[in-house]
Amino acid sequence: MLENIISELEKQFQLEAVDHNSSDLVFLTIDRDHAVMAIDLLKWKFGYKHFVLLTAVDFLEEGKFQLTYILNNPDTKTDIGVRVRIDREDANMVSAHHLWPTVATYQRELKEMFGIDFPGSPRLNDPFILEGWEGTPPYRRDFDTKAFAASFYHQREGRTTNDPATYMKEKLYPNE
Amino acid sequence: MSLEDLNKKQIVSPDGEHFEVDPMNDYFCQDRPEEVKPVNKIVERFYNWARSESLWILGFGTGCGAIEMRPLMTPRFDAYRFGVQWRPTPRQANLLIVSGYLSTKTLKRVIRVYEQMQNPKFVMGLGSCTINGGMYFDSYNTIKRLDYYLPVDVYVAGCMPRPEALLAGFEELKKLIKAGKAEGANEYANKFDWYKKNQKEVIRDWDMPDYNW
Amino acid sequence: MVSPYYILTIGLGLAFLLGLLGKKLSKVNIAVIMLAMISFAAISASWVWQFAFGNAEESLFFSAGFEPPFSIALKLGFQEAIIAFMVNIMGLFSTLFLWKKLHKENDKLAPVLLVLFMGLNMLILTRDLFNIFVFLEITAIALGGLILLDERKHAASAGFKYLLASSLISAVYLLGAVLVYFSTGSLYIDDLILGGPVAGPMAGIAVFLTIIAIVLELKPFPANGWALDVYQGAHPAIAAIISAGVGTAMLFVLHKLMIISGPMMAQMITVAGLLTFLFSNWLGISQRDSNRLLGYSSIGQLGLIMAIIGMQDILGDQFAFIAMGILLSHFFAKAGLFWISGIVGGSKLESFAVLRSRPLLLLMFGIFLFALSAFPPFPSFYAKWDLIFALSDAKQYLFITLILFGSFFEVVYLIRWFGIVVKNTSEEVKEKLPVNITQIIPISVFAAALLFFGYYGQHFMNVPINLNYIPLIAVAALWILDFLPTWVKNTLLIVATLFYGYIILPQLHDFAFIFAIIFLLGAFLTLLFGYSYKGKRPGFYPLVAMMFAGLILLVEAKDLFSFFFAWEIMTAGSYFLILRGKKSQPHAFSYMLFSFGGALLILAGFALAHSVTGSYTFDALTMVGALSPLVFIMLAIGFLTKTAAIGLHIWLPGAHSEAESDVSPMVSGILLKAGVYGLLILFMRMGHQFVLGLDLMVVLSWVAVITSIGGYLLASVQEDMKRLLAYSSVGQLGIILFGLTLMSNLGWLLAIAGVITHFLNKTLLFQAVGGVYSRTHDRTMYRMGGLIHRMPITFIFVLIGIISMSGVPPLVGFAGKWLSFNAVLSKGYYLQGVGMVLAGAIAFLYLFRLIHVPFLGQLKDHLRKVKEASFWILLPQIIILMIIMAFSALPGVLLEPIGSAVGKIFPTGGLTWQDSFLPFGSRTAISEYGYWNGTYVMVITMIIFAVLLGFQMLIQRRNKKVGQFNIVYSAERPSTPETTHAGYHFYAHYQKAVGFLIAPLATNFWNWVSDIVQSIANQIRRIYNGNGQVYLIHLVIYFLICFFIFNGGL
Amino acid sequence: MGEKILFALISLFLTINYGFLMNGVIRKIYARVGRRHGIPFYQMYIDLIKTLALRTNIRHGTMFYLGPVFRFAGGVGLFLFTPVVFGSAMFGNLSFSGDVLLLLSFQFFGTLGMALGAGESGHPNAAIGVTRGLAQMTAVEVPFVLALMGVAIQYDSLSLHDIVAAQQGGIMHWTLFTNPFIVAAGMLALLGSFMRPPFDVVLAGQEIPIGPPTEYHSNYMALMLSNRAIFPMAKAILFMNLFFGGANTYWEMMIKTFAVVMWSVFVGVSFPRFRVEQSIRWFLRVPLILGILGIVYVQFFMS
Repeated sequence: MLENIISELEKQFQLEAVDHNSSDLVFLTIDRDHAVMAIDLLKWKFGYKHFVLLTAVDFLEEGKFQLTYILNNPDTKTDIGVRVRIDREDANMVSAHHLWPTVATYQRELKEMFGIDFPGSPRLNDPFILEGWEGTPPYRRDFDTKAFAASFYHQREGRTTNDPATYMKEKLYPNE
Repeated sequence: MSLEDLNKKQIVSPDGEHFEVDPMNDYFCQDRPEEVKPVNKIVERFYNWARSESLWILGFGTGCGAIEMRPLMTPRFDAYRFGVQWRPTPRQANLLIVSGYLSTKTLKRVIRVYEQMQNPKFVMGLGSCTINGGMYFDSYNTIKRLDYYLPVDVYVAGCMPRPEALLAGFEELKKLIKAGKAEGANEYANKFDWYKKNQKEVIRDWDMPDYNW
Repeated sequence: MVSPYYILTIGLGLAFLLGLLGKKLSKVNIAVIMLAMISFAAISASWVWQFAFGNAEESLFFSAGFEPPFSIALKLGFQEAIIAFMVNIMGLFSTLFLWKKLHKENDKLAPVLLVLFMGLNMLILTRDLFNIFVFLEITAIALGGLILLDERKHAASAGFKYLLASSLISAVYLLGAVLVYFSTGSLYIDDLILGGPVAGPMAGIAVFLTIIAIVLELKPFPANGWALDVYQGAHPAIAAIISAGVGTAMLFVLHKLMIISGPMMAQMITVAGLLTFLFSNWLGISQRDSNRLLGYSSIGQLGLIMAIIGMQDILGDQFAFIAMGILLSHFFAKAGLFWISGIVGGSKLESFAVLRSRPLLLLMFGIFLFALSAFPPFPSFYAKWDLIFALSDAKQYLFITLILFGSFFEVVYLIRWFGIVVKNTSEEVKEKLPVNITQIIPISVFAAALLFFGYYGQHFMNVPINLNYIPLIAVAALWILDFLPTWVKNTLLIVATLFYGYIILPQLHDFAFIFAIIFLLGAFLTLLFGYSYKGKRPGFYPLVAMMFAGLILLVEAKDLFSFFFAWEIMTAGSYFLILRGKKSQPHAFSYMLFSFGGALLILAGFALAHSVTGSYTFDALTMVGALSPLVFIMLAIGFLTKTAAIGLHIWLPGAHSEAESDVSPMVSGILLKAGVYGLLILFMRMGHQFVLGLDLMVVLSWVAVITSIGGYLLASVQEDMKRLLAYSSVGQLGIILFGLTLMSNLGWLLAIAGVITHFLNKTLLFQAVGGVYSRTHDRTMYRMGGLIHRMPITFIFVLIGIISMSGVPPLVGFAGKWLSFNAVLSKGYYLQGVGMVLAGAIAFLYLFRLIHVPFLGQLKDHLRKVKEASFWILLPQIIILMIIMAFSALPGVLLEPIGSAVGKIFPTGGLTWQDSFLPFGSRTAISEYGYWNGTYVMVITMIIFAVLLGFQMLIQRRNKKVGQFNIVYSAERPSTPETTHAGYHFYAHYQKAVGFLIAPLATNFWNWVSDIVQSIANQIRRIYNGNGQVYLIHLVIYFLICFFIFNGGL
Repeated sequence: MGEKILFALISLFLTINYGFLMNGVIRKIYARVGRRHGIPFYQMYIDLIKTLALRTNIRHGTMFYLGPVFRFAGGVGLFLFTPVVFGSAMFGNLSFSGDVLLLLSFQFFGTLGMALGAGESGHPNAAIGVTRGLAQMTAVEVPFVLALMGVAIQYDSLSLHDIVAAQQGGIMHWTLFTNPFIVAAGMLALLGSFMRPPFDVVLAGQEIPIGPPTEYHSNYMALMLSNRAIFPMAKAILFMNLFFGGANTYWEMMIKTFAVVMWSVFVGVSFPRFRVEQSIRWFLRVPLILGILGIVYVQFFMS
C-alpha cells in the first residue's frame, strides 16, 4: 500500500531517500521546495489528513536542519514522515499552515527554539514559551546553555556537583 | 497580552475630541510600595500569633513541587489542623509557596501575584530548585535562587521535599512570624529597587508596572 | 337672491367666449376664467350668507317659465347653497392652483374647467332627473377632457377609462330615468316625492337604475378599478377636483335621489358604502404610490359618506352633522393632499420627504392626514364619535365593526405615510422644494378651514360639551411662539404648567388629583431636563404641550366625550413626540397603530355603554346586562394597549427607547399612567364582570402577572439601556395592573402607590440614562463601563433608582412589595402572588445589569474624558431623589392620602396607622396580616451602616486607591478594558435555563396578523389589472349583482 | 426604647459568637466527612483577627469600599429585624420595625451592595459570580415565597411573633407537621440560599476564583467573615420561626438553628455542584411543585 503511494509520489517528486521503518511507517526525504506540495498531495489525495507533528533536528556538523512532518492516515492506519533538510545558515522553510491551522503553532515553536523562519505563517514572531528571548535560539546545538545560565542568572555560591556513582558509594559504603 | 498593549493609544471621545491614553499610567497605579511598621509591640505580638495560626496559602503551583501540596489537604497530612488553608485569590492569601523550579516566564506571574498580596505576606521556597537551581542549574530558562527576586522567609530543601517537610516548614514559618521576624513585605518595600533590578535583569520583556498593586 | 341661472349663463357664455378668444390673449383668458370662478364662488357665498343669516327661503327656479318637466328646474335651499359653495370654492382654488398650467395651455384647459364647474353647480341644484343626466354627461365629458389634456404618462389611458366607465354609467342612468318617466309620467323629483314612493310598473327597477348609476359614479368597491387608475393617472390638481369637487356633487345628487328610494335601496347603499370604505382602506395599506393611495382614501371616504347617506333614517337628527363633518374633512384634506402631491411632483410615498424643507407645508400635510384619520380637533373626529354613538343606539353593531376596521386600516397607511415623510432616513433632503404663492394659498386656506370647522364642529354634537380650552390654547400659543429659543419656550411651558396646576389642582379630588399631580409634576420635572438642549428645537414644545394637555384634560374629564377627546389629543401628541427620535419611525408607527386600535375599541365600548344606559358621563359604565362583559373587554383591551400589557406591548420598547432623552421619561414615566387612569375608571364603574362564569378580573390578574414576568425577563436580556428600561416599564405596569385587578383596598393602594413610585423611579432612571447618553452618545451598555469614575452623581441617582425600584428596604419601593404581598394574601390570589414575587426577583437581574454594565467594571478608553451630565439634567433628578428619600423615610406621607382616596371605594380592608416612638409623623402601617414601619427601618439601617463604616475606617491602616487594571487576573495582566469588562450577554446561563419563555411570541403573532392583512389586500388588489375592459366588466357585474340582490329583496 | 436597643445589641453579640463557632463546627464536619481532622473549631476567630491585622488594603473606588459595609449592615439589619426568642423582651430584637416581608426583602440589601462593590472592582469574575448569584436567587425565591405564603395563610399573619405563637403547644403544632409540603419547599429553598453544594456555583472557588469577593481582603474580608457568622444565623432563625415552632429560650434557638443549618451542611457535603441553569431548572421543578401542593393543602384541607 505504502509502496503504491511512494511510486505515485516518485512520478511527481524527486524523493531523495525512502526509509522503511516498518510496514506502516515510512520516511521520505524531499527537497525544500517540493516538500509542502508533497504533503498537500498526501493530505488530499492519499488521505493523510491527520497532522501528527512537525519537529526539527539540528545537524550542526552537516550545517543542516532536518524538519520532519509526520502525517497519519486514520483509514489505513499508516504514517508517513516527510523529511526536509534545509540549510542551517539561512534557515527557512515553506509554511504549511494553510493545510492544518495547527501547523502554525509548531512553526512558531521552531521559530523560537531553532530560529527557523516560515515566511507567511501567522503569529510567527509572537513569544511561544520564552518571553522576550534575545540571541541564539536555545535549541540550536551551538547554544551553550550552561554558560548562558551561569552568566545570566544570579547564582548561589557554594554549589558543588558530584559524580553520582562515586558520591553514593562514598555516602553509603564509606569504608570500602 | 503583549507588549503592544502598553503602547500609547490615540482615542476619540464620543464628542469627537482626540486624546491620548497611556495604558501604563492610566490603567495602573504607579506608586511604590511602602513599609508599614507594626503599631504597638503587645498588639503586634497578638496579631503575629493570629497571623501564624491562620496561614492562607495561595493556590498557585509554579513547578513540579505543586504536586506535593495536594497531599497536605488530604486526611493523611491534613495541614488544616495547623490553621493552614488555601485561598484562590492572592488578595486574600498571605503565604506564597513557590513550589519548585521557576522559569522566568512564571517568575513574572509570581512577582505579580506576590505584589498583589497584602502586607504582611510570607514566601516559602519549596525544593532545591528555588535554593540554587537544583537539577536545573544549567537551564537557560529557570532562575537559580529565589531570594534575589522575592524576600523568602523559609526554604524547604529537597528534590522533592515530602509533605512532612512542608509541615515542618510551616512550623518554622510560624515560629518566625511569632518572633516578628517574618517581615518580608516590609523588606521588599525597603529594598524595592534592588529586587526590581534583579527581576528586570532576568525578565527581559517587562510588560507591567514596577509594582502590581 | 341671485338666480342660479347666472351660473349657467356665465359658465356657458364664458366658455364659448374663451373658445373664440383662442390662444392669443392668454392673460385675458386667465382673467376671464378667474373672474368666472370668483363669480361662481361669490354667487354661492351670497346664497349661503342669506340662508344662514338672512332668513332666505328655499326657492324653486324654472327656466323660461315652463313648469317641470319641460324646464331646467332648479331648487335652491340651504343644503344646495352649502354644497354649491363648497364645489365653487374648490373650483376657485383649483383654478388658482392650476394658474401656471393654465398659463401654458389655457386655450384647451380653461373652457373645460369652466364647463365642468358649471355642470357640477347645475347637478347640485337641479331637481329634474333628466337634467341630472344632461349634467352628468357634461361633467363626464369635461372631466374626461381635463384628464386627457394632461401630458402625464398614464393620463391618456386614465381619461379613456374614465370616459368608458362614465358613459356606461350614464347609459344606466338614462335607462333608469326613462323607466321612471314611463312609470310615473314625471321626471321632476318633487313630483315623485309628492306622489309618495315611486309606484307603477317597473317603478322599482327604475329607481334602482337611477340610484345605482349614481352609486357607480361614486366608485363602490370592487367596481372602482377605473377610478383608481384615474386618480393615479390624472394630474393631482385634477384628481383633487375629482375627489373633492365631483365627489361632493355626486354625493349630493345621491342624497337628493334618496328621497325617492325605499328602505331596501337605502340599506343597499349603506352596505355598498361600508364595504367600499372597509376594502378600499384595506387595499390602501399595501399601496406605495401616493396618488393611488390618495385615490384609495378618497374612494373609502366617499364610501363612508355614501353609507351615511344610506343610513340617514337611522341617524335621524344627527345625519346632517355627521355627513357634513366627514364630508368637510374629506373635502378639505383630500384636496389639500392632492395639491401637496402636485407640488412634490413625485409619486412615491418616500418622495414626500422633500416636504421637510418646508416646515409650514409639512405642518399642513400633517393637519390633512390627521383630519382624515379622525383625530381631534378636526370635524371628522366629532362626526365619527356621533356616528358610532348613533349606530350603537340603533344597535347596528355590524356597521360599527365595519367602520372601525375601515378607520383602522385608513390610519395604518396614512400614519405610515406621515412617518415616512417626517422621518424616513433613506431619503436625503438636499434642496428646498420650489413652491409658488398660487399653490400655497389654496393649501393654507384649506388647512385653516379644517381647523376652523374643527373648532365649530363640536357645537353641533349630540353630547354636552364641557371641554377646557386653556391647555389647547397653550398648545396653539406655543406653535405661534415656536421661533423663540429653547429656554424661553421651556420657561414659558414650565410656568404655564405650574400656574395651571395651581388653578386646577384644588378642583380635583381623589384619583384625579393624584394623577393630575403625577402629570403636572412629571411635566415640570421632564421639562427641566429640556434646558440642557441648545438651539430652538422647532416643533418640540407645542407637541409636549399637546401631550400634557391631553393628559391633564384626561383627569379633568367627567364625561365620555371629554375623556375620549383628551385621550386622542394625548395619543397624537405623544406620537409626534416619539416620532422626533432619530430612528423612531417604525416604532412611532407601531405605537400609533396600537394606540389607535385601542382608541377605537374605547370609542366602541363607550358607544355600547351609552346605548344601554343613555348616559354620557362615566355613569354609563355602570351598565348591566348581557353587553357589559363585552364593553368591559373592549375598554380593558383599549386601555391595556396603552399600559402595554403582554401581547399588546410590542410597540413600547422601540417607542420608548428610540425617543429623545427627555421624551423617554415623559412617555414611559408619565404617559403610561393615562392607561392606568382609564383602567381605574373602568374598574371603578364596572367592577367584576363574568364570561361563562369566569371572573374577568382573575383573567386580567393573570395577564398582569405574565406581563410583569415577561416584561422583566425581556428587560434582563436587553443590551440597550433605554430598551431595558422600556421593558421594565412593561413589567411595572403589569404590577400596577395586578394591583388594580385585586379590586380591594390594599390592591388599589398598591396600584396607586405603584403608579407614583414607578413615575418617580422611571423618570429618575430615564433621565439618568439620558444624561449618560448626552455624554457618551451611546445606549449600548456593554460598550460603556466604569462610568462611576466619570459620572459619580449620575451613578448615585441610578443606584437610588434601582434600589427603590427593586423593592429593597429601606427605600420606598419596598412599600410596593409589602403591599402586594398583603393584598395577595387578603384577596387569596396566591399563585398570582408567587408570580409577582418571581417577577420581583427577576427585576434584580436587569436592574443590576443596568447599574453594573455601564457604571461599574472597566472604564473604556473612549470614555476616559467623559464629563458628568450637565446641571439641568441633574436638577430634576435631585428633586426626584429627594422625593424618593422623603417617601422612604416617611411612607405614610405617600400611603395615607392614597389610602383615604381608596377607602372611599373600598371602605374595608385598608391599612391602619399607629403612632410610633419616632417624631416627624412616623407611623407604623398595620394590615390584616402584618405591620411595617418605614421610618424605623430607615433609621436602623442608617445607624448600622454608619457604625460599620466608621468601624471599617477606624480599623484600616493604609488604604490605597489603585488603577482599573490592578486586579487579580489569574496572575496575568489585562490587555484592554474591552476584553476585561464582563457586560455582553450578561445572563447567558439564565437564558439557557428559561430562555424559552422569552421567545418573541407576541411579535410573531402581530407580524402574522399584519402579513395576513397585507396578503389578503394584495390578493384582492389583483382584480385591478389596469385593463379598461375588465373594469367595465366589473361595473356590469357589480350592477348585475346589485340588481339581483335588489330584486331578490323585492 | 433604649432598653430594647441594649437588648438587641446583647442578642447580636451572643448570636454572632454563636455563628462564628457554628461556622467552625461546620468546617469541622466537612473535614470529618473527608476523614480529616480539620481546623480547630475556634479557627474562625483567628482568621477574623488575622484579616483585621493585615496592614494594607487597596480600594478600587468608593462603591468597592462600601460593598462589605453594605453586606455586613445587611446581615446585622436582618438579624436585628428578626425576633430570636418567642416572647422574650431580650431577644425580641427590633422586630417591631416590620414583619416577615421586611426580612424577605431586606436580605437583598447586603447582597445588592456587595454586588455593586464587587462590580466596581472591575474584575470580570466578580460580575460573573454576581450574575450567577442573581440568576439562581430568582429561582430560589419562588419555592421560598410559596412556603412563606403557605405559612401566612395557615396562621393568618405575617408577623413572626404571631406565627410562632400559633405553633406553640407541642411539637405536633409545628408547621413541619401541620403542613409538611410547604416545609419541604421551604427547606429546599434554604439549600439554595445557603450557598452550599450543590448550589455554590456562585463562589465556585476553582472556576471563577471566587466570584464576587475575588478582590476583597483585609478588613473588607473581616466584615465579610463576620457577616458570614450572622447572616445565615438570621436566616436560620427565620426558618426556625416559620417551620419549627420558634424558640422559647435561647438554648432552644441554638439547638433548632443548628439543626436547620446542619440540614444544608449534610446536603452540602454529599453532593457535587450544579451549574446555574441546572439549579434554576431544579428549583422550578420539585420545590415549586411542593410549594404549590403546600398552598393547595393549606387552602383546601386546613380551613
